[in-house]
Amino acid sequence: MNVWGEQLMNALVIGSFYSLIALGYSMVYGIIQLLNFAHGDVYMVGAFVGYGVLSAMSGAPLFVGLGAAFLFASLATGLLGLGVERIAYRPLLQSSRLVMLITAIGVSLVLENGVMLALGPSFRVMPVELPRSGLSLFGADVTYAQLAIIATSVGLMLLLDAFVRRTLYGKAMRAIAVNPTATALMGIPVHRVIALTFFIGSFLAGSAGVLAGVYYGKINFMMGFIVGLKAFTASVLGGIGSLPGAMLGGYLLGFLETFGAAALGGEWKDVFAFVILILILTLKPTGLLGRTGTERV
Amino acid sequence: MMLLEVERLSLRFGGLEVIRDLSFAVPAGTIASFIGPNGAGKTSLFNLITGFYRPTAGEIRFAGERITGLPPSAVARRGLARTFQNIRLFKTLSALENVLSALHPRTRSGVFAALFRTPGMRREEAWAREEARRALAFVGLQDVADRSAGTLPYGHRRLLEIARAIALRPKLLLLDEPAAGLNPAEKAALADLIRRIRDELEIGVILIEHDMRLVANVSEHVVALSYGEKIAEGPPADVLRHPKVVEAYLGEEAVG
Amino acid sequence: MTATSFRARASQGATAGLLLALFLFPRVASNYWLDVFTSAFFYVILALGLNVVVGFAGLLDLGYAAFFAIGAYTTGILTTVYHVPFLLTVPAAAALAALSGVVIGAPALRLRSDYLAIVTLGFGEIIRITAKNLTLTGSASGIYGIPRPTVFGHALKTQQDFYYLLLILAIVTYLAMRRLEHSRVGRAWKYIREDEDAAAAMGIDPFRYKLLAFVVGAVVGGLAGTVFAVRMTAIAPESFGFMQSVLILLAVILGGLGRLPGVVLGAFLIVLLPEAMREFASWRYFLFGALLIAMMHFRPEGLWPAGRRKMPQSGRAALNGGDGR
Amino acid sequence: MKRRSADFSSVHPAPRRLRPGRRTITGLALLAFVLLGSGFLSACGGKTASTDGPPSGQTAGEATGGSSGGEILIGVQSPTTGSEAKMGQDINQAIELAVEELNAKGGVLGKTIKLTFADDACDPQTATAAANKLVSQGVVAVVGGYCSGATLPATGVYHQAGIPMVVTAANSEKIPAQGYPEIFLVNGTTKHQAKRAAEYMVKEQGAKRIALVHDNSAFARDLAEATKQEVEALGGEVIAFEAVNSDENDFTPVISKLKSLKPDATYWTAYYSAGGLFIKQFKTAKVPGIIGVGDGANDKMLVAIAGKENAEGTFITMSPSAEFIPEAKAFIERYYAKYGEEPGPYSALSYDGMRLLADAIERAGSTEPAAIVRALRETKDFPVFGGTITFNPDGTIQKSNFIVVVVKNGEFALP
Repeated sequence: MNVWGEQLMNALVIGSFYSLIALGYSMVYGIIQLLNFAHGDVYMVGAFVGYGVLSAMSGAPLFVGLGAAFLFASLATGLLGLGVERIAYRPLLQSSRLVMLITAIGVSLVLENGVMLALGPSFRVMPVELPRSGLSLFGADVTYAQLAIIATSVGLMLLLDAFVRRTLYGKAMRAIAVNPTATALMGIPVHRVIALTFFIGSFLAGSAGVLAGVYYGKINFMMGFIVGLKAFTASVLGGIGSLPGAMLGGYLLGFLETFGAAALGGEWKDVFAFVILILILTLKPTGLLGRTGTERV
Repeated sequence: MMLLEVERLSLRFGGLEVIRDLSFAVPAGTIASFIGPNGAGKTSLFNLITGFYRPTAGEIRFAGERITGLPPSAVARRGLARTFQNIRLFKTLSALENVLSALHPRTRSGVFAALFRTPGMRREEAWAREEARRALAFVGLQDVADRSAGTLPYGHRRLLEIARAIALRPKLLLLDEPAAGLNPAEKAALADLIRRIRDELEIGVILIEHDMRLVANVSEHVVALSYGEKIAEGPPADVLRHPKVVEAYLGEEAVG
Repeated sequence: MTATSFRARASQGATAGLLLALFLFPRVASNYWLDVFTSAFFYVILALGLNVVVGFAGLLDLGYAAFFAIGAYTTGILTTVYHVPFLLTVPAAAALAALSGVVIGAPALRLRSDYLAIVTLGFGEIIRITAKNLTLTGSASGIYGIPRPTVFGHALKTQQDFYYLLLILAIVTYLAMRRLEHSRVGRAWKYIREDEDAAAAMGIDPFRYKLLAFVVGAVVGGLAGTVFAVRMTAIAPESFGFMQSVLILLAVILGGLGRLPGVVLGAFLIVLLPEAMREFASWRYFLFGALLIAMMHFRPEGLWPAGRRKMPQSGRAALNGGDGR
Repeated sequence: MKRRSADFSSVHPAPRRLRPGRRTITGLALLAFVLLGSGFLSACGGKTASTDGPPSGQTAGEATGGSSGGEILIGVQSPTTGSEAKMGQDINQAIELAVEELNAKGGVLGKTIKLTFADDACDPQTATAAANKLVSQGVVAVVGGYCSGATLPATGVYHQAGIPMVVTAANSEKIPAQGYPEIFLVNGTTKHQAKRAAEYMVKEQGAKRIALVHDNSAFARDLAEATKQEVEALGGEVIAFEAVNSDENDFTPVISKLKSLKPDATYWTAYYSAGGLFIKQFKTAKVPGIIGVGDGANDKMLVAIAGKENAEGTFITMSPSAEFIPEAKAFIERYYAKYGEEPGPYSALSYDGMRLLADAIERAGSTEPAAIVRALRETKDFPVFGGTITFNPDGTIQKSNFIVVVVKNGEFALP
């Protein structure tokens, strides 16, 4: 038996969730400097949509159901992201950061409590159970489910990376991040690119929501709050605005938290994460992979 | 005595060299001008002198004291006031309140004085208002003291910014394109005002200006910059005719 | 002008009438309504405290409940474990709140405004979770059996006692805030909020005044916490969570950032609305969220009608000017 | 130039003064909307409340003995909003059923019992307000109380008003420890439960190495600490005393640790939602030994969350729930007939608590709170489901009422 190996796997799984959500934070921040406080709740909505799909397809084979839930929930949350951007954020694009941030807090409250009002405050149990089977890697028990989650997450991140590097949209995204006005003057449809960014970010958070919902089996309307804050921590850790930074930050936070909790006791796990957040922000606000830009007048 | 001395100053943003190995000195009680085409680094130089930018290398001395690396508020407290190219007033506050901001370093009442309205605090407050009104009157804005700054006409806003800066009672005042957007009559009044600031208040002035007539008219010393380097320095008549200056300005309307 | 003086006199009359009504209220009100109004006064104090940070200085603090918690726990622990009389715990709580304001503010205030918001949120959570985990703070069950205080020989016991205590404290806080607003310090905050660079160019050290705003806000929050502890006689970490911070922030934003009567109105709204909607209690936070979004879109300067001449944009400015880097 | 504020002011340029009216009007309209809205809602609220009690803000009589005419007003405090809302509903329905039956038999002292409900939201602050509301309505006694954290400060309010409270579910040791003579607990306390859990693990299952896991909530931590004492008193060894954060879904750090310690039995003292996940991850990680949970996790959802396969064999220590008490069968049927659902875990206790209170008023021969307190104190062998009640001087019950059930085929069953 290999406890360290198992802790490592746990860290990788939880790090995958953090990374997927952190990407959305980072992309949105990179492009419009908004801390999308409601992003964690998009993850929660993803889990609930997945729950709905799985419930509706309860007769289907496990993998068909899971595949459908994954696709459907990711798309649905992507669309949710589009809607939120259109209704709540776009009219405020010219406002200050704080106006946007307070709006995002409002959106977060609306999403959480909207789900609560529609579906009730109690926990829902995912109608599928993942097989417990797995294999032994260097003496550590690893389930196939864990491996599948890590593989799916890494796959999504590679796809995103290719998209941002190779396509025109990706280039436009980076251009807007550098100078929105100039980009608009070049004839690039800034609003459409921003909307696409929200779509992709929300898509990733929604997919994380389904994966986490199925993996843990239990979902409720508040599940996105703490995870959202952690993912934000992860994106800051890696350097907000940087996509490789968000991925790195997610996994790094997963490790720090898992091993920190094992050493200090589970009750201090969140404190540990927030202390990391504060330390990074005050000591090296640009994070590990963030750009150091001069932001003076 | 030299009031402002700049020695081998450099500023780099990433790969971009904004100011390169710049040295010059301005004596006390002088009206000086920085000229140069757009992007020559004039405003960056202001930002370096007033502490908004930190130089990559070099040193700035003010009244004999090294001020390199001090934060803007500390530089201001040592007697260096400035205005901004794009007018930075406190828009929602009244003209008087705008000027009061400059009296901050010369007053001291804190939280406790405010909570208990100590007699000292009340005296200080009355004095500060009086002083602020004097500064407004100096630039001719005494009648708009209670109007909010954002609602003033453009020319008044320029003047208000100057009133605010002189209320600081600095030794040196840096004006960033004070004549931009003014009509000929207003420009003439501005030239007068600048001279009065020096003569009556004994404040040295450095201006960044594109209007060469104004530069020639008021300044006694001119520093010409191009691509972050000093290309000429001296009395206006010499500098404005300097071949490098003419070359730098070729194509720019300002020469004529 | 006659119109002006009439207006001023009318508003003075209204204020006096309102205060008289509030002082006479216990004669007619049931304990229940006394309790509701006492809570409202309490939120008035908290909102006025947070307003120094958010409204005056333009800094977004998402962890204000932490200072409130520090005050409450200081009084709770000192009175129950060390049997210190209530009044002696007050300066201790204020000092501790001020100290924690410096400790969290000094590094965080150099950050950009939105980062500051998140750091304060993290700080708030750290305080709550720490209170939940430590034995000293009674872990999750918190501290209970906090003795009722004796203030200048008068033992505060009944609902009425606390009603008057909080009413008076709320009025005192309000007057103090008004004096602060129109002082040299209050102006410095306004300058920084409107344009940090211009303020710095006038010799005002933005960092120093931001820190001062943070500390003043922390002290008010801490003092409110001490009163909270003796009023409730029991405190638990869940009273100091993120939603509490959001609630206080909502009060500040609803009424009008930086405008004192508006902040008071906001505090009353956040207490009275849920009481009025008890049957719809589960809608509470949903509506609060929707209200936040609507406010930011249509009226970021708050509900309180803009004054005749006084800074038509102050609310907006408070939000925008806080955009330091 | 990354100053957004600069952009902003260019969108809203200075000459706003030209149209000062519009903003003011929008503001007034919004304000009016909010105020009207609250007025409208409070009107609704008042009406709804008046069906089961006097409208708030209006006392039903004098502050004490406020049961004029042919009615006795009794307050019910429970959480009907927030995460524990279902528990509050179970409690309220059981009490309502008891009152309906009592009134059908002619009421108490010839008067009918009338209930007024107050929501404590399982939150200390709301609970204090709720208690004050009940006191101001003039209730002669209070039943209910689910969350210990919320019940604690509320008992202080009742104590000051001299009004008795029969606490039907909350069972933190801290409630009797306050020494308020007006407060009586019909549920066994933490100590009773800890003793039963330790007996089951150490004596009945022969476990020697015990792991205890709580979530730092008042209740769970107290239970874990009490269990540690009882286990050690019985000669067992507590090899792990761990806390988790129940807002989270991932307990693997703690579980991996347990796996390396190899406990004979693991006892989860916190609530069901996190408990179900804990069991799931515990079994998935193949930690050896039996696992059990305290009564905070006494909910069918435990099995659903853990998964049927994982939950199999889990033991649960609980207060006597109606379904495991043979003589409660009729109660379950009546409850089902009235509400169309099974009683909740604390329904039977609440039903009994209300009956006990009615009995005490009858014995007191008065609705004077002080007389009711005396009568409650003198309660002797009052028959309840699964036993009888006699109070200790501190207001706790003398005989433990805790039972152990085990998950069999996904259902709770007596072992």
